[in-house]
Amino acid sequence: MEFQTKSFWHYFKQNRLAVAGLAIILVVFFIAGTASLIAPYDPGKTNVSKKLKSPSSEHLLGTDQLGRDVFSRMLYGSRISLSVGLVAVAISLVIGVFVGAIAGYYGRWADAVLMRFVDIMLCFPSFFLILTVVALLGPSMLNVMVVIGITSWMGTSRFVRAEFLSLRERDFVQAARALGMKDRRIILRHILPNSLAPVFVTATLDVATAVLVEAGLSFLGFGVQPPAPSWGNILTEGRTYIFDAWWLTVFPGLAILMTVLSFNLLGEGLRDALDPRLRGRR
Amino acid sequence: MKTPLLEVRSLTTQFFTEDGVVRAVEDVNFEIHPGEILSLVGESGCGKSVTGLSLLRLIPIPPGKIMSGELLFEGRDLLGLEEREMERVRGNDISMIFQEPMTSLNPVFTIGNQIMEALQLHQNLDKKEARRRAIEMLDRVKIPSPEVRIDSYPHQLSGGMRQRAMIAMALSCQPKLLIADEPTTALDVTIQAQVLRLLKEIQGEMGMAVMLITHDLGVVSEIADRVAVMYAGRIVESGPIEAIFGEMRHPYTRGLLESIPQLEEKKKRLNAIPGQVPNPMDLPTGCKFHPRCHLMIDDCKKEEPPLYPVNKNHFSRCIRWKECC
Amino acid sequence: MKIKTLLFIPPILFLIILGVNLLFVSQRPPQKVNQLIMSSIGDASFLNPILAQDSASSDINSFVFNGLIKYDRDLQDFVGELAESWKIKAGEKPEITFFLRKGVLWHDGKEFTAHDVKFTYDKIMDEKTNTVRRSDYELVEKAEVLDPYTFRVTYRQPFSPGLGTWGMGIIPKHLLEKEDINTTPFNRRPVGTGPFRFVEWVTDEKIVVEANPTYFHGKPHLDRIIYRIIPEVSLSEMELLTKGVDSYGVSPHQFRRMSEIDFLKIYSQPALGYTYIGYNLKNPLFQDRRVRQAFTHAVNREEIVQYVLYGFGKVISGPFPSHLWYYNPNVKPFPYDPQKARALMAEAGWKDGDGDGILDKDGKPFRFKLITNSGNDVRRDVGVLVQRQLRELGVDVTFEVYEWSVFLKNFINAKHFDACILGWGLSPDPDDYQIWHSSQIEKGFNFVSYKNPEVDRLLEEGRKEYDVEKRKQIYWRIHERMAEDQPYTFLFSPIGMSALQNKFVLVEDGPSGQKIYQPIKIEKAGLMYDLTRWYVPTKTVMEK
Amino acid sequence: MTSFLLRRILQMFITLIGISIISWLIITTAPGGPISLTMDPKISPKIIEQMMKNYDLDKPVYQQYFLWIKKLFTGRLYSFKDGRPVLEKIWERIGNTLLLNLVAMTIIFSLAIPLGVFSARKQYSMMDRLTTFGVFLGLSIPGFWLAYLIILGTVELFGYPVLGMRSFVTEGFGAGEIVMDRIWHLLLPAMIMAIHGLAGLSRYTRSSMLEVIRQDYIRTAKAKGVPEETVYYKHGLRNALLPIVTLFGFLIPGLIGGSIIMESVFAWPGIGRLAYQAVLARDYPVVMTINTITAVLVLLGNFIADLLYGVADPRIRYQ
Repeated sequence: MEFQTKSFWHYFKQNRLAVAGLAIILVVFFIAGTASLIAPYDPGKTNVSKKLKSPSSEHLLGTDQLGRDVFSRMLYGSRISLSVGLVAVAISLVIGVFVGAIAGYYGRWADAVLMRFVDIMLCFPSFFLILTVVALLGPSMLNVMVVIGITSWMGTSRFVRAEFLSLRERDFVQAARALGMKDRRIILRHILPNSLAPVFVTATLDVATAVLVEAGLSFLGFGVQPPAPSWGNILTEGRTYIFDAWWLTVFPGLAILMTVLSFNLLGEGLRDALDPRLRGRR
Repeated sequence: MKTPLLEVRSLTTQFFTEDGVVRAVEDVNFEIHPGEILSLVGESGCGKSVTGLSLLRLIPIPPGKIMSGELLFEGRDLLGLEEREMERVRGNDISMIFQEPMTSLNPVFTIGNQIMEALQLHQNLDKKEARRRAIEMLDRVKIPSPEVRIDSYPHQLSGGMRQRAMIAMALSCQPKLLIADEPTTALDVTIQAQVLRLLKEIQGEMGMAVMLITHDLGVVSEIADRVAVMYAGRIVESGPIEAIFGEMRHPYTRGLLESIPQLEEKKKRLNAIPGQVPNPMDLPTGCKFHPRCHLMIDDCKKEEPPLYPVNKNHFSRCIRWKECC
Repeated sequence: MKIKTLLFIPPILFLIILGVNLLFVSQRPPQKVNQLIMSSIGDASFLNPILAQDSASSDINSFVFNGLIKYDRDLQDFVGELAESWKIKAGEKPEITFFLRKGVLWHDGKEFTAHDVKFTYDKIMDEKTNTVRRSDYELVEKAEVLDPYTFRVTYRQPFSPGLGTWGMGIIPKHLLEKEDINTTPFNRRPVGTGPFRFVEWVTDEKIVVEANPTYFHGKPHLDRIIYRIIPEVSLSEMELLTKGVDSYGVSPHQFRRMSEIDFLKIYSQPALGYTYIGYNLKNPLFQDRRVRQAFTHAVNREEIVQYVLYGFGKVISGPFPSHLWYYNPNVKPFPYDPQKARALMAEAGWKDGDGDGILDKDGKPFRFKLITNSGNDVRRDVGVLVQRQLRELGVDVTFEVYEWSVFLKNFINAKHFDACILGWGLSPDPDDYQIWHSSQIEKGFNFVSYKNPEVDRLLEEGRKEYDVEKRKQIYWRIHERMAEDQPYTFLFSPIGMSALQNKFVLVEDGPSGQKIYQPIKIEKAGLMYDLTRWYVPTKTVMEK
Repeated sequence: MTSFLLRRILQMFITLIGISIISWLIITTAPGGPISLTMDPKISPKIIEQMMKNYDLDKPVYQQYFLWIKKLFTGRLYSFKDGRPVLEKIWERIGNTLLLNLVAMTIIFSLAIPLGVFSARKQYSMMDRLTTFGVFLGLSIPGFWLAYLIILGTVELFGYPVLGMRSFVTEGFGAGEIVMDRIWHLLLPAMIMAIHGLAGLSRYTRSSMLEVIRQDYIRTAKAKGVPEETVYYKHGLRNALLPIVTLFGFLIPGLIGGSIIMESVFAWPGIGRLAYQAVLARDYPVVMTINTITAVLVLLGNFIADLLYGVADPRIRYQ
């Protein structure tokens, strides 16, 4: 799977859903970047006399039980949700690529041991594992990111390994080896760049999963801790008021849904565009 | 002259891809007579397989489409048939075997099952009768102990055996025409000869016509009666085998013939024709072969040459056919 | 059959099942059954009163078991349960003699005797028993069976809270003698003397008890009680609305809506506990009493009660719930007074020297971290408000929430915190020795490290004094001292609310033996105090 | 076949040991002991120490691991929380979880396969596009959120109890009505649990189908004169479903992970909820054992999937 920018764009553009996904993601990134500029209120500013007000022109998405502006909180929440997703995936990528590269490049016992380890990790229902570890380390934004990262690298490592297995037999690698190039250099300069495209695709899909997992953890009380306004938190705090203030439950849920959906669509679009043969595969 | 079994008139098949229109087959005309072996020859990508598939209307739609033409089979235009009627033609009147015996058989059904399927469909046989006939067919294609093999799955057979099974399957309903698309290409050389001999033998016994699609002129020389050479979607020369091999009238045919591997100089094959097969989305003007042709003159670039009759059976699409070769 | 058709079958089957089911669900008529369905967030753990720690287990145990005595409906005095009467002999080594009720039967038909009481006591004191109740009885010198209906305990020293500890449920000796108390199956199939007999416990789903026909106060009127486990409050609310649950703990914000539902009745009663901000007194920031007083002045507790609790709470001035006898009504809560707070801070040396809005002293800004545990919405919301209000005073507060066990282990027990928001749930006895005595700093619950010799002395006196009036004076004095010291900012004592389906009535025997139906009342001791007399009349007797 | 089985079982056993060690390591490095969770002024520190001792928590970590193994196999492993044998606690709940997961799995397979097959058949049609979008919605929706909205909706719409395994006021119900009641309580959580897998599997079926119909043997079948439909449903489907069999094994971890949330939302007495409570209470023996048992379930699922694959695909014969 060689990366060709031109045909990539050509195929990618045709997938309207993926383009829409990309657009939404860009918007979310923009919001996250400029939350402090566009938020009409301080997200932590309480105003108890205006609590649980339904959406209005003054408070676009209403207010919560302490009179905080839900819209502003949601804007800031995008930062948390995005950071959790991106950092967690970055961690998982680093581990996954590292393990996959070692296993695929060196093969033999390194491969056997590492892949057995991957098998073992895959046996854990990942959500339970994440929950356990986050609970034990103590839930905080950092821990949530790290734990999601260290429990979700197995998929990446598996196909990085597969890519390496096939690439290391290719002529240019053999040539580099014959020239006496160091393994590290061969891996970093020759093989890795050639196996990055599919890594990129899974990374995108993994961000979607990570955002969902964070929301699930928040729901169980093990996510980013309040009063930090993550979407999961707003939703979880809001469900107590589900009969009294639907907007506290509905909007953050929709935000999570939209973001996760966009990442999924984008990832799928990338996959198709990078490898037209795999069109529509999941 | 007796009526041909199949008459193909100005068949044009195109593929509409995201990158442009592929003109795979352009204005192809030929006919096959009962009991005759016609060979369609050309390099890969010349449109010969598409022609074969077009005859059975097996072109995937979309992106493919048969743009125009007539396929007169025993006087009926196949292109005008309903899909249901066409299904009755396929496997019954006209059968087809393919290049890859590995992948052309369904891995999850036994070969017996796959042979019986056609029999049950077209001949209205009950299961028992179909099985008997299937065993008979396997026997006929010289598969040893057919009553055991019939329950084998494709992966349990060798490549040659699989191709024999394919042939048995294709011939089970005694079709009048068999389209064989590179039937031996994927096989070992020794097996190739066996399969080819078998094909010829059965053809003789059953008296059917065969359209043999191949890039291998060696194969052609062994069994074909008539040859049509294709290049860039067009037939560039056609005629009886002796004529083509003896006095070819098209530089491309000549190139092909010169590229037949001689045992002593195997490695030099295909050196005979310089250049590459043209991109089907961006064909040259005039004669499609002119960029690779050593006889090229300016006129070649201007206009696509018609098929010039060399004699009543032999045609060539070269302005300089007289000088050629 | 064609494969395509086959493929259609499962989805169609699925839709049919779903459709028929929806039809059924929308057609089902409401039922009225003589039973009470309660709900709890957590499942019970031990249906054995000496092992149980959680509220679900305690709830069930209170149906199945009896203590020797229990608090009366005003939580002021005791009334006899398994003990018909008792006698306290004061002195250096006080004795309590219990005269037990005769003819009380265990649910399996055996008779209850003083040996059971002794057995219960012995089991609690047995080191191998995983019980947290042992410290209640550590001052007991000896416990003796005088005769099958008389039981006497002797204390090493005067210990007035001791009497209340005999409200502990008594377990049957004859069933447990040969068992490992920690793991015996009895803990899941309890046999007691109480008004309800255990029927079944379906883990994480329900516990069912039924009326005990041989109960010594007479068979309860309800046929059975079903105790459901629903892990989330907002979900029990949904079950309440579908009548899958009869009673429900109402959160303040739900009160208005709930009281408009025609089949519910809402009851309210001050809770036996309070919420506070605790300051780590080992931290130099909080060692100056004026700072703590200033904080209490700066926190608008009325506003918190008003908005977080929707008015369902009472601002308190000291470490006791406001509706009980040992709360000193003369001590008034500090008013919300930002001016005074600022003045007190200035007095303590905290001024905004550099004009950044944050108070500082010796160049150091007043900055600290306020923490609480997750899972408690009220504390979380209080924290956010307190953070804001202290910010207005010029104190830079960060507010963080931690999961309970992390919170305890890493911060509270390690005394590694600045200030925390927590609450105490208390027993009706005023003895707060474990929370405030300086001996409890190291390994007890005085995690704020409060040390006041006078309070220490008063606490010791309070546990020795049996006379209620004298005890009251002692605890009132403690209350005064603590209000001055403000080791905590005592926030409020919440008002608990319950919703109950209005089909229940209270049965009373009329003068001529007929049954009189009364509306159910809530007592200081709780809504369920008269549970044995609850009843669901077949015909609607009373409407709201 | 026998040697294959032996090899697989040995492999599974090694994996299991790895699983138990990893989960043990994770748990023991955590702060927060199991006993220190009670903040009851009446508990004295001495008692806590004694309790730690009773639970062997004073021993070195590696010893605790072996003690755990030993106790587990002798059935003497007790929960910290209520002193009951861990296996017994899990045993009485695991049936409920399996029931829920089984129904969810049935829903997934019975809906996803037709959905994927039909939308591949009509690739790029309106229905295909709708399904595709629906699939992505399904993959992206936070399950607990949807569950809340649905519970709320049904409560408002029907006023019929939804939570738990059954209704509690069933006086006057006939046998049929009780069955309907049970189905109702089962169907809602199972449907929500199924959504994610349903989306994934139907997507997978679709692409698998699309890939299969490009294969040579499909062309062969067509060339034989087999009608289009039969080609698709007979020759295509069977081949497309082969890899799907293995997905059976992959779906299990996701479902069990999902059980934690769904069982909490629907008050369903299963091991997902037990696991969550045990995590909250730092009930080491229970957390450890559930980890191990779910891993065993996953291993078994993969194993069964392998065997099924062998049955379904004649090319595979285990040696």
